[in-house]
Amino acid sequence: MMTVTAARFLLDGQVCFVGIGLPSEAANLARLSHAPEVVLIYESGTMGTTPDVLPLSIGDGELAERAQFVVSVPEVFAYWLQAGRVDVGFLSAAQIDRFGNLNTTVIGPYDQPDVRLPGAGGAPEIASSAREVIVMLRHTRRAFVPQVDFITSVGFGQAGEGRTGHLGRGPTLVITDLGVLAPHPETNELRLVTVHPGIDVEEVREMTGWELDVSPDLDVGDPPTADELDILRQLIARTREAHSR
Amino acid sequence: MMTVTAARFLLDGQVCFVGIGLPSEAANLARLSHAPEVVLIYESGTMGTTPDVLPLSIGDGELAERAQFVVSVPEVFAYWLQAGRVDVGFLSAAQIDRFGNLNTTVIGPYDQPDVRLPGAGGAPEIASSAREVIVMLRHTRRAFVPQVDFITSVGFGQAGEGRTGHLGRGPTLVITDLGVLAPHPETNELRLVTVHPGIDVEEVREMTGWELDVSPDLDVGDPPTADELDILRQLIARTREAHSR
Amino acid sequence: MAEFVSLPEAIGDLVPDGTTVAMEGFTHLIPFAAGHEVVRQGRRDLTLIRMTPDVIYDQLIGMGCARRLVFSWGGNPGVGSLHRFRDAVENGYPTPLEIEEHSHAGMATRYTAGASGLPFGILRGYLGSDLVKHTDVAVIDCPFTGEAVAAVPALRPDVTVIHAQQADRRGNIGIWGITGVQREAALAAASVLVTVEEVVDELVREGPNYAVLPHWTVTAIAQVPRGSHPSYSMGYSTRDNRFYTRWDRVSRDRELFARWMDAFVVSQDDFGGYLAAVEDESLLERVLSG
Amino acid sequence: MAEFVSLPEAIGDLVPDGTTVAMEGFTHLIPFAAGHEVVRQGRRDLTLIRMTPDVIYDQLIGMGCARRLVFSWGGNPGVGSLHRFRDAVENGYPTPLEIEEHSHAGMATRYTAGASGLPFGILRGYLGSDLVKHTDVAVIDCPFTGEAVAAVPALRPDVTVIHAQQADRRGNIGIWGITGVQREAALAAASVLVTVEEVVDELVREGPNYAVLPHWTVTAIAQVPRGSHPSYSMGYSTRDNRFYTRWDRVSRDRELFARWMDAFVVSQDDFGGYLAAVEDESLLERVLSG
Repeated sequence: MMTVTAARFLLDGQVCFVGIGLPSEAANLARLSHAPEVVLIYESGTMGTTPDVLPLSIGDGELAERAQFVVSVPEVFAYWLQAGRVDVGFLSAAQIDRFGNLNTTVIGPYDQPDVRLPGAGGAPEIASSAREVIVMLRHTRRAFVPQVDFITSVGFGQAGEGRTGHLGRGPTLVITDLGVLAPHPETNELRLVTVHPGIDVEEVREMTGWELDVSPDLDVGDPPTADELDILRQLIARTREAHSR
Repeated sequence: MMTVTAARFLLDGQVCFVGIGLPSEAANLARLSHAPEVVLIYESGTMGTTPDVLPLSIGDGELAERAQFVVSVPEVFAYWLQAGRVDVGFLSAAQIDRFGNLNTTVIGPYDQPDVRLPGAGGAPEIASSAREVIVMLRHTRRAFVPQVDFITSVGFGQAGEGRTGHLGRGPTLVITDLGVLAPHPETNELRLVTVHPGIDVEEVREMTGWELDVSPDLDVGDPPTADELDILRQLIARTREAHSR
Repeated sequence: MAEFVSLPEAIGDLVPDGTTVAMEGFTHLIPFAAGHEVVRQGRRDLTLIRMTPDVIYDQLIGMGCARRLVFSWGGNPGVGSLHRFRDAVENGYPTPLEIEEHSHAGMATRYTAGASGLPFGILRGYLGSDLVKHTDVAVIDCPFTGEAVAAVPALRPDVTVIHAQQADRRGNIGIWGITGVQREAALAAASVLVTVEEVVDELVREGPNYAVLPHWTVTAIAQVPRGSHPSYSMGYSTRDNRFYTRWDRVSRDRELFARWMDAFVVSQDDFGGYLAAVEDESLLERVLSG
Repeated sequence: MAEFVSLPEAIGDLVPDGTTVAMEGFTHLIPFAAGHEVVRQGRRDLTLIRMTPDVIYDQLIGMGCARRLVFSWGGNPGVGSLHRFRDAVENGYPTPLEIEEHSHAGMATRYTAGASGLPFGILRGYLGSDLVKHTDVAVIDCPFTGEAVAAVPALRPDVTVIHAQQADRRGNIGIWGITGVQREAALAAASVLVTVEEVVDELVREGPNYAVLPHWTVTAIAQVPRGSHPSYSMGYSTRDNRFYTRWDRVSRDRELFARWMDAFVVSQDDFGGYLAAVEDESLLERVLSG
């Protein structure tokens, strides 16, 4: 449902900066369904790539062979992301707070971490320079915290102060397995705008580490269509088959 | 004789940043005679090129087709010249002064020039970053002036103060149609170190716009060998034939 | 998204009077056809940007299209001076020409900064050169080592015009050989016009230094075979060296230049007419003999 | 000038204890063979640089070869954590590991500055991120517009190690596909070691993103077929995805990791031995079951 929901938000022709996992799944679902002209950029430098199976790593051969062109990593970040040519950047995180700040660095204090996470990667500049950011992560109390332990990639700032100096509008959507959150137009605080079918608002509140605000015009997402499920299943089947080789 | 003299100074395997005209002629003569492994870089981005005929322009197709690889112009200057990978840079000029400063910008005042010259091109950074610079120009009083009207590319500075902050050693040789000049080890002033066969020192003094100092161990250059002349004549013949098409 | 249009349309839409335009090309792939169309449409007050202004800029300047030139080397490659450029700078003929000049390294850094969305770029350059007294260069210190480096402002043309070998039907551009600073110039500009030798189903994707400009970075595409003449398009045409040599004589003389431009450019309907005209030696004879 | 040597020789000469070494590769062309040789030679106190430290750095860290890690993303691509890396950072096992971390954009800018002979590089980055409190980033103002941008210090490894597809007999390197930051890392380093799949008479000169490193920028070349396993070499091998998935279990457990490294790397004479060993499922079974 997360994948399908995210895919639906992508418009045909948009340029998407994609990471591995759910974002890659969603962007390719969009490409194979309603948005055939969506342009996929992976930070490995594969530009306009059309993978037949989902990559396990950001640098799979599949991505290079099926790319329109391939550039160096310095060029991806300088000429393409930093220059403002990316419409939608996908991010995930171990923690997200009420103002959409993301943590992929450490749980606990930086110098004595309880859990050392992989780190920043391309995220801080995607969060800053992509026109908008779609965050995808599972909805748990451990992930949705009042304040992240470490701001790896900024959303609307520690106090929701906003985005002065950034090229992009920041996290406009947070898509979880329970629903969709979006920043409040004035306060920048994330609030629930959509629940997935069969999900109860109380459940979402429970899974959120802060007093979750709910939009007055909350709606319920449409279940995946047969087409969407079909394309997705085939994509995942092809992928599993290819990677088990 | 200028060409042959310049060619002789190039060592096998050296990386040369080459411009059109005499430098290109000299570097290719060296490559076709004693220095087959000399690496020629033209500022158009053609790296390790081995033209069969001399290019009329810095961007002739011949240079790209016979290059080991071709890069963008920003890369030539940043990754290759600026990073200090060029052993010898060739320069010419409309004016040179006693301290090896070069003018390719204007004759007369900058805002009301008597003659507007082409300008800097790659010269200022070649003069600064190439390990050493070989200057080639015809020996006339109009060219060899006490002070250039405009320092486009610095040699040892307006007062011969030296080269603080530069990666390279500056103009170590000035090769003319009369002989060879080199900077005095203490004063940095250009003095005559070699005369071409049949050239009289007085003649050189006359053609120089300042009181020309002559090295105590002045020597007389060897005349071109039959081989050198032969290779050069063939190269020029091939070139004329190709460009008249 | 790239639109396929005619060259006159493209120039009409993208290069109005007063535009800041970069027609880039490093002796290879110089967009002559586009330059001629600018002349035919009688543009005025253009700011022309180019590392190596050559014959096409000599023609634009000589026809009075330009108010300002931003450049690093202005000559007729391998031949000598650009006499119309010199006449404009030395004598203000036909109109005065403001100049802003840099080194090649500086211009390349400025385009790269523009393409990267940075307000400026840094390089080791200009040190000891009088250029610093006459152009826009700053010195900044490395915040870590204290070393001084040069800083130059980003270039952001209103429109960049380049000539390339191929476009596919969706408007992706394939370009190879000596590409100079064209990718950076295109990515630094607000809009991009590309003239191409050929429109193909599939880009060839080979050749030295092969690069792609995706359709979503290109504004307009016009097909103009041999549109780089007397420059060349690797894989399609060779450089007309004789033309460059002969240009020296034409551009030396104000009247001869005017007659030449009228006969070969202004009075021609399009670039095809020009290409036919340059094949016709007798026309050149008539023009030379006045 | 590039010398053809054996891998043990090359590592012996170019990677002594305490070296600052960048073994770069962006999931493609990762120099595993070179990393294993470093382990076999028992190096200590290395400073390891890498944008995306993955399994090979997990192995080096787990074997106690490293004192410090400079990086931007440390994980097992598509699988999860690098457990040896985590154990070193979280518990100082087997030895404490200092870390200096950046964003990808920052690391790419640092390598590019190193390759360009600049003391620092600039980017729009780090804004609003807590990284600035823990790493080497400065903010400088544009001397023309006053805009603030981030500055990061150049990276200059003592030695950069990369794996490429081909070398010709004179030592020119041909590399294509996803090349990440390898060219910049090589051009930024004091010396460069390249392991290659094949030595050929003529480089193929085609393939996406094809690039050449000329012989005069390379210090040493060692031929190691499949030297990137479990990563891949486009045109020569495919990625061993199953290996990466299985690595998660091996690296979770200190003793299992030690047994695995001993069986597959330390007790093998060379990378050929390792390649044979990974083909042998029964060996893995024995190692897993202790």
